[in-house]
Amino acid sequence: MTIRLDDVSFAYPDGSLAVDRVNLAVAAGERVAIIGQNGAGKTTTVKLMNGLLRPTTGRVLVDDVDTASQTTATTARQVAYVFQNPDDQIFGTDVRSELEYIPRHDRWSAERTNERVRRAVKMTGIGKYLDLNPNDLPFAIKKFVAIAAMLVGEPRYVILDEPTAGLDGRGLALLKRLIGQLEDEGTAVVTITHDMRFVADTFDRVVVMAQRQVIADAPATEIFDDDDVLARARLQRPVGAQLAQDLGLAPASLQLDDVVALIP
Amino acid sequence: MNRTPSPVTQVVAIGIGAALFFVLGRFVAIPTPIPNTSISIQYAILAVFAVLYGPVVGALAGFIGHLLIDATGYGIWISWELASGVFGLIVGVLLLRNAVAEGEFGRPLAVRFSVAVVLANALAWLVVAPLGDVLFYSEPANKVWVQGSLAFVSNSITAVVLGLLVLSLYARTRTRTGSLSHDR
Amino acid sequence: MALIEMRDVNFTYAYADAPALQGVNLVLQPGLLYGVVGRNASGKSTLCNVMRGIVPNFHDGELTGDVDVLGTPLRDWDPAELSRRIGYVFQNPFTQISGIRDTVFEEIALGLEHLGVDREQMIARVIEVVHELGIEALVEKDPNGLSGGQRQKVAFASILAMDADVLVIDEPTSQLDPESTEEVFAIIRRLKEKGKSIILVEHSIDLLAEYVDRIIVLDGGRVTAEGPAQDVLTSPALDAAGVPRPEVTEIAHRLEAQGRGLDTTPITKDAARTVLSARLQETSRDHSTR
Amino acid sequence: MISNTVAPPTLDASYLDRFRKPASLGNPVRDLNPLVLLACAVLLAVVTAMLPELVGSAAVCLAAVVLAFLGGVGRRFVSVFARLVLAVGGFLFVVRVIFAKDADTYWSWGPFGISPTSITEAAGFTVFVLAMCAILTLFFAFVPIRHLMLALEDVGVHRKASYIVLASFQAITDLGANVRTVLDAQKSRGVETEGSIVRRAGAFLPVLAPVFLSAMSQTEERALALDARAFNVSSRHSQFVFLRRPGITDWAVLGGMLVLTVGSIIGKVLLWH
Ligand SMILES: Nc1ncnc2c1ncn2[C@@H]1O[C@H](COP(=O)(O)OP(=O)(O)OP(=O)(O)O)[C@@H](O)[C@H]1O
Ligand SMILES: Nc1ncnc2c1ncn2[C@@H]1O[C@H](COP(=O)(O)OP(=O)(O)OP(=O)(O)O)[C@@H](O)[C@H]1O
Ligand SMILES: [Mg+2]
Ligand SMILES: [Mg+2]
Repeated sequence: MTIRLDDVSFAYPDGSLAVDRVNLAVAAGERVAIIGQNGAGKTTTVKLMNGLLRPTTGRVLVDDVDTASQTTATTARQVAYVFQNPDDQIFGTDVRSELEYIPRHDRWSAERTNERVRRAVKMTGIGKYLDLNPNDLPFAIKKFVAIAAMLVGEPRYVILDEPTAGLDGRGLALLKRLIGQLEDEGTAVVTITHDMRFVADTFDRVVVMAQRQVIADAPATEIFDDDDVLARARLQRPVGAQLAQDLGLAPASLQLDDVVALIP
Repeated sequence: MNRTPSPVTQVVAIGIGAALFFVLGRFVAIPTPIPNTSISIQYAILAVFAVLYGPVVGALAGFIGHLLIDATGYGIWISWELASGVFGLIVGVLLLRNAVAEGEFGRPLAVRFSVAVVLANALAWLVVAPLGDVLFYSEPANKVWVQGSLAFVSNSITAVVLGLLVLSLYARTRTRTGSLSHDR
Repeated sequence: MALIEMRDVNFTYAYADAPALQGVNLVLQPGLLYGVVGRNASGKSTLCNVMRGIVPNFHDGELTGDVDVLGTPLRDWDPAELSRRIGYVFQNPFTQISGIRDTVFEEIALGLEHLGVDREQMIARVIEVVHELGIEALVEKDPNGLSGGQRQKVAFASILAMDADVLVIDEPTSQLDPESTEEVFAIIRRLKEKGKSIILVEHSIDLLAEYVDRIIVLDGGRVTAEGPAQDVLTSPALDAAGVPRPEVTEIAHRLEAQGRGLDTTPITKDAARTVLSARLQETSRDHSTR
Repeated sequence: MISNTVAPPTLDASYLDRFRKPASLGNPVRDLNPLVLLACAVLLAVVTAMLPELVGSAAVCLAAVVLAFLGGVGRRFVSVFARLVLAVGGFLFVVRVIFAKDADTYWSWGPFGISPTSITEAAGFTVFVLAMCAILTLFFAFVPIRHLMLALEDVGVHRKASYIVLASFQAITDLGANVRTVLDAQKSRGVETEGSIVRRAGAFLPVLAPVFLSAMSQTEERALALDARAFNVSSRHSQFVFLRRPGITDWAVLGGMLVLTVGSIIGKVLLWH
């Protein structure tokens, strides 16, 4: 039960190569962060995973089925992708109808619909906004609506593209809880983010992309210890960890409490 | 519109409105048995733009959009382009000061919209278009009247029905923003 | 003359039940860099919209109270003149492309065309901001074929090129990688050094702490604190508004909670380094003397 | 293997020099002033109307093909024009030919009939319409809308007016992009939109409403984006990309075209009336 990218390359129609010979596998129930510079190819990579894009060369296998051999819709039922730009995903005129889109399309029973929608709403904390228009919601909340809409379908893999952008502290905590919950249920979660503190606190496995390629794939502590990888992907440690390192408090720890404990 | 849209918004709306009018008119024309006449659904969108952005936008979007349709088709026929402009203008004028953009779309407004669309259609297709045909192109009067009346009937029906549909959909996208409570 | 003065300002979006801004009183001085913080939906973008006249010119709603921008009441401003005097980078990075230019290079030049800048100067300005943001590789691309972060950089570059004296910047780094984020902040600092007045909304509190002069805290549409960064970031108003502290300040707070408080509460990395290394030396000295 | 990676340009002096020179499409015919080309297109339409039916129109079609190759857009033009000939031409011819009103029909049924005269008439009309289509297609193949607008601005057309036209054309492209966005959103929710014609047609309707609604909400976003770029400032504005001033060649071409037009009118009155 994995998503596997075998030597995958992808070029956009204008000729720009966005992903270059990437090999990557995400197993069921895993929790993975993808980090890297702007334009490194993160969004392109995950769009390849759910079939929205098909590789120019190489293969993408979802549970051993080549995404090129089936429709995007079929792949997408397994692999839910939450768009970087929520406006690209949300078209309902109110939040509730957005959430009930898949149930209505698949003619689910009312109970099943209610149960799944309620669960998705609870996980994302958007209960207050059900009757509102997604267009009027602040960016961050719109993003949660987009996540909830995908959770309703109970996919086996969930991909979140920059869910931390513009999120406040409370939103971050909520997101962290949500990811944990999905992991407990055996759903794999792949998250693209630029928030290094969030990565350090939430993910064990971190995939680093730079210049269209995967340059590292390791536990967070290892990645943030690897000066070479950090330099090549132009990444930085979370501020607290930077401080610990500057002060020579080895090992440069990532969690704030560890840093605090190291200070006499 | 309680407040006239800013000049920038109007300019943008003319461009986008004309494009929508063009696409619908050029590629979604439903043919009828009567030669040279098809059911045009673009007037519904035009009416909606006139309601949302005012008479100037309605007039210019209609005129330019129609010009684009004809310029990429069988040639420009200025009296009908003017008629489309007049249609947008009149709908806009008759619906000045509405609050659709804020999500208000009840029965009174629906009635007002329908009346405005029918009136505007009458002026456009029973007066401007035939008169223009006779003046600019010296077309036989009875032929242009038949064409005009047909256009009047079919455009009135489609514009009212589809226009109401689009407006209510649009108003739904602008529903009352409830009190967004600050805790999640 | 104050840059912006707001007295008892309330704003409610058309047909919203609750006001987005309530009883806002603020006096902003020119030449400073203001950071605006607050939870999602606390009214930060709305505050920017009012300062730049987007409210009431573009968004319907009820605005009460007095707003003076550069000494002139908001209602007396010609909207076009406001757009020339105050640069505004919007929050949403995906909706700021003009749609009428085919390459990033021309997209960035668009604002300069509208201002009537002559060609040589246009080229110079565009090149300058392209270098500043490090987007040389993108200049030939169609603005619609960019990644999220690239779009945000191009949007920022387009406004930067116009070189207005006052800038309102709403979350310019939400989609940016750490390095680009630092670069954007460095640019903002240079702008300030050139004498520009800047209002910056940002969730990344660590960076705000490093760069801004003063901080405005919003909570549920109300301004709950305004003052020098050092004071505001160490005050309880920040917690009350649900805004996290900078990591270094958080470390200091946790130390204090354990009865090992520092002499001063740092908000920047440098300050933290100084006070912590002092502590480290102290303890090692204690150690050796014992 | 992927080889066509676009190399980023180096922003050196030679690159920047492009912006100091007038915009060029790299072909002398296409680099004629867009307004001159527009005038030529109109005059050519007049000429077509003056020339004897069928032969004249056919000659204009042929001329258009030759011009297209001269302008370096031959392939594109021929592929579009061929489709027009098949679709528009075929349709018009059939519709026109089956309404013979005279007696010596080859075949008749109810109101329909085909006769030698109806065939000639239909052919004449069809080729005439095709010639008009050829002129129009050629014009748009030669002149990017952006250049037409620049030329209009050069002769004093207001920037807002030229923006409206440019934006209209752009919005048509944007609508296509909107359709793709909505389709992508549908697909990612597991709604089948690929496959048979029936399935695609079924997917079409639910896409329409969101596409138009998002086009409408784009109006506001676009307006704000333009306002941020000081679109509404009324001072003199400048052009980044600019056109060459019309020169002697432009006037010569226009003159030649005028002579041709006058000639065709005289011809129509005196020779082949
Ligand atoms: N639609 C497109 N057409 C052409 N090129 C594109 C398109 N979308 C992205 N690209 C290019 O492909 C490269 C990779 O883009 P991608 O969106 O995958 O980056 P990313 O890692 O997600 O970056 P970000 O963090 O900024 O979102 C970029 O250089 C970008 O310019
Ligand atoms: N166009 C609009 N119409 C109606 N209500 C709106 C509109 N824009 C914002 N609001 C509401 O006004 C309130 C303040 O929103 P605002 O966008 O100013 O928050 P913010 O502090 O910028 O949030 P974020 O951190 O998510 O950007 C919210 O309750 C929001 O839902
Ligand atoms: Mg991305
Ligand atoms: Mg905001």
